[in-house]
Amino acid sequence: MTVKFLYFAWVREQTGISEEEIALPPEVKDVAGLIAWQRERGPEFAAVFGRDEIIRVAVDRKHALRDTTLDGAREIAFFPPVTGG
Amino acid sequence: MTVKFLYFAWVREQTGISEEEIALPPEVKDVAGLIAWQRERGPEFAAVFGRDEIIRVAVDRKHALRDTTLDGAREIAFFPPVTGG
Amino acid sequence: MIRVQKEDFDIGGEVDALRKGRTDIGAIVSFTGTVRDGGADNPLSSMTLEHYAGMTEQELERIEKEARRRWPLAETLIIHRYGTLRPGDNIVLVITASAHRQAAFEAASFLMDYLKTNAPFWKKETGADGESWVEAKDGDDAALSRWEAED
Amino acid sequence: MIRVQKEDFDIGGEVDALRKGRTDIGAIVSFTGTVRDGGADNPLSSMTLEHYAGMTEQELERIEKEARRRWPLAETLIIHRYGTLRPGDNIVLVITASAHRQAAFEAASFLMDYLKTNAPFWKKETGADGESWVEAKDGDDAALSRWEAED
Repeated sequence: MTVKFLYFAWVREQTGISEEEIALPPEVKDVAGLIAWQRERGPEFAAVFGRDEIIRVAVDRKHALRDTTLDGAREIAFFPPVTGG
Repeated sequence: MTVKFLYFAWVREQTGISEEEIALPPEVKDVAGLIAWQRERGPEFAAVFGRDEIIRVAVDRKHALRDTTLDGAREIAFFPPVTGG
Repeated sequence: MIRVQKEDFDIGGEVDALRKGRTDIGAIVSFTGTVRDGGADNPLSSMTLEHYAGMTEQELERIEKEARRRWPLAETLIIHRYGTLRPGDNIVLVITASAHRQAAFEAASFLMDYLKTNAPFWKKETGADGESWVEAKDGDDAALSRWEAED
Repeated sequence: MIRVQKEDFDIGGEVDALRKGRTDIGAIVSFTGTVRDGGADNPLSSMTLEHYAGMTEQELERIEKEARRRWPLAETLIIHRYGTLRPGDNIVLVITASAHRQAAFEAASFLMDYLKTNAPFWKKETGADGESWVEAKDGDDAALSRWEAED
């Protein structure tokens, strides 16, 4: 079972990915675990996801917190704080 | 030296006057004194100016308080609380 | 800028005129006050606004000046109508433009609160039971008091 | 009602459509956010708004619903643009209509504060020094916190 990952703004630019399908390892259970896992994917990912305090995550199109579960998630998005309006 | 009196809204309707020229007696020195003086001008005036708490006065087109002086006043207006907007 | 007029106004046209050619404005707030019907219990056929010509203009200018003293505003506009209006008609338009949204919102709200309690207008309603003068609301004085701590 | 679009919007036309035929509205507030030039020190040639299609609509609907839960609103409208815009261009329009002015003012201000901190849009500016992503403002979180005591 794969999950769709989406990246926006400079998170997209710095990882070089806008969209991908990922098979999440079963030990990644929540947003905090997911960010730790992303940091291990290479130097660009380590740089972006090392900025833990500034990375925002949405799970299935809802703003998520660090302890939000990934159980049943289909679409996960990574982005900086929003700046619309 | 006369002063122009103006009346608005139900103060105008109940006194039956929209505008008049009045020679103010010298003992009427402030707004409180003027309201007391107006009360003596007949039954309609007694009824209107007896509602002391609800009568507003402008002296030379500025909102006045009860202790505002009439010294040098050219135009005095009487009206209920405003209800625009 | 202030205007006191019998004629209707065009909200979009006024906003356009006020911002035309400017790139220093980030936020524009408009407030439009309209004649509200009282509903089935209190149907309104018309409303007549009387005002104190001469003092009205002076008060609106004073209120506008006070708002511009308190907030960094690029532009302000107040238009108030008088005469006979029907349900749904426009009564008043306030527009504020600023670099930032909070100044624009607060100034527009302030202008309306001050206008409601200080501009010499009086409303008379004509409904099913004949004519009656609208009474001032205590809520308007309360709204005004929000700004007085800042005086 | 919410709309997310590339196209410009017409403030007056939107206000007219929203109030058309209604006599139960007494107060209409519009907020328009526009692209502001940074002035001589920081001239802006354009701004590009990226958004998270799908989540944006869902967030705007959630925010609108929350405003309608908190205030008695006759109508609400949120339009947010995306794509490339120039100084002076419209970005966002919020309109609130209510029987009373305080509800309309507060709800419009609330909608903007929530939208600023929750709707998934990101601005990239192109200026004299090239491109840069706009950083979120602490002031926006502070503005939001005004409403949280009421949750």
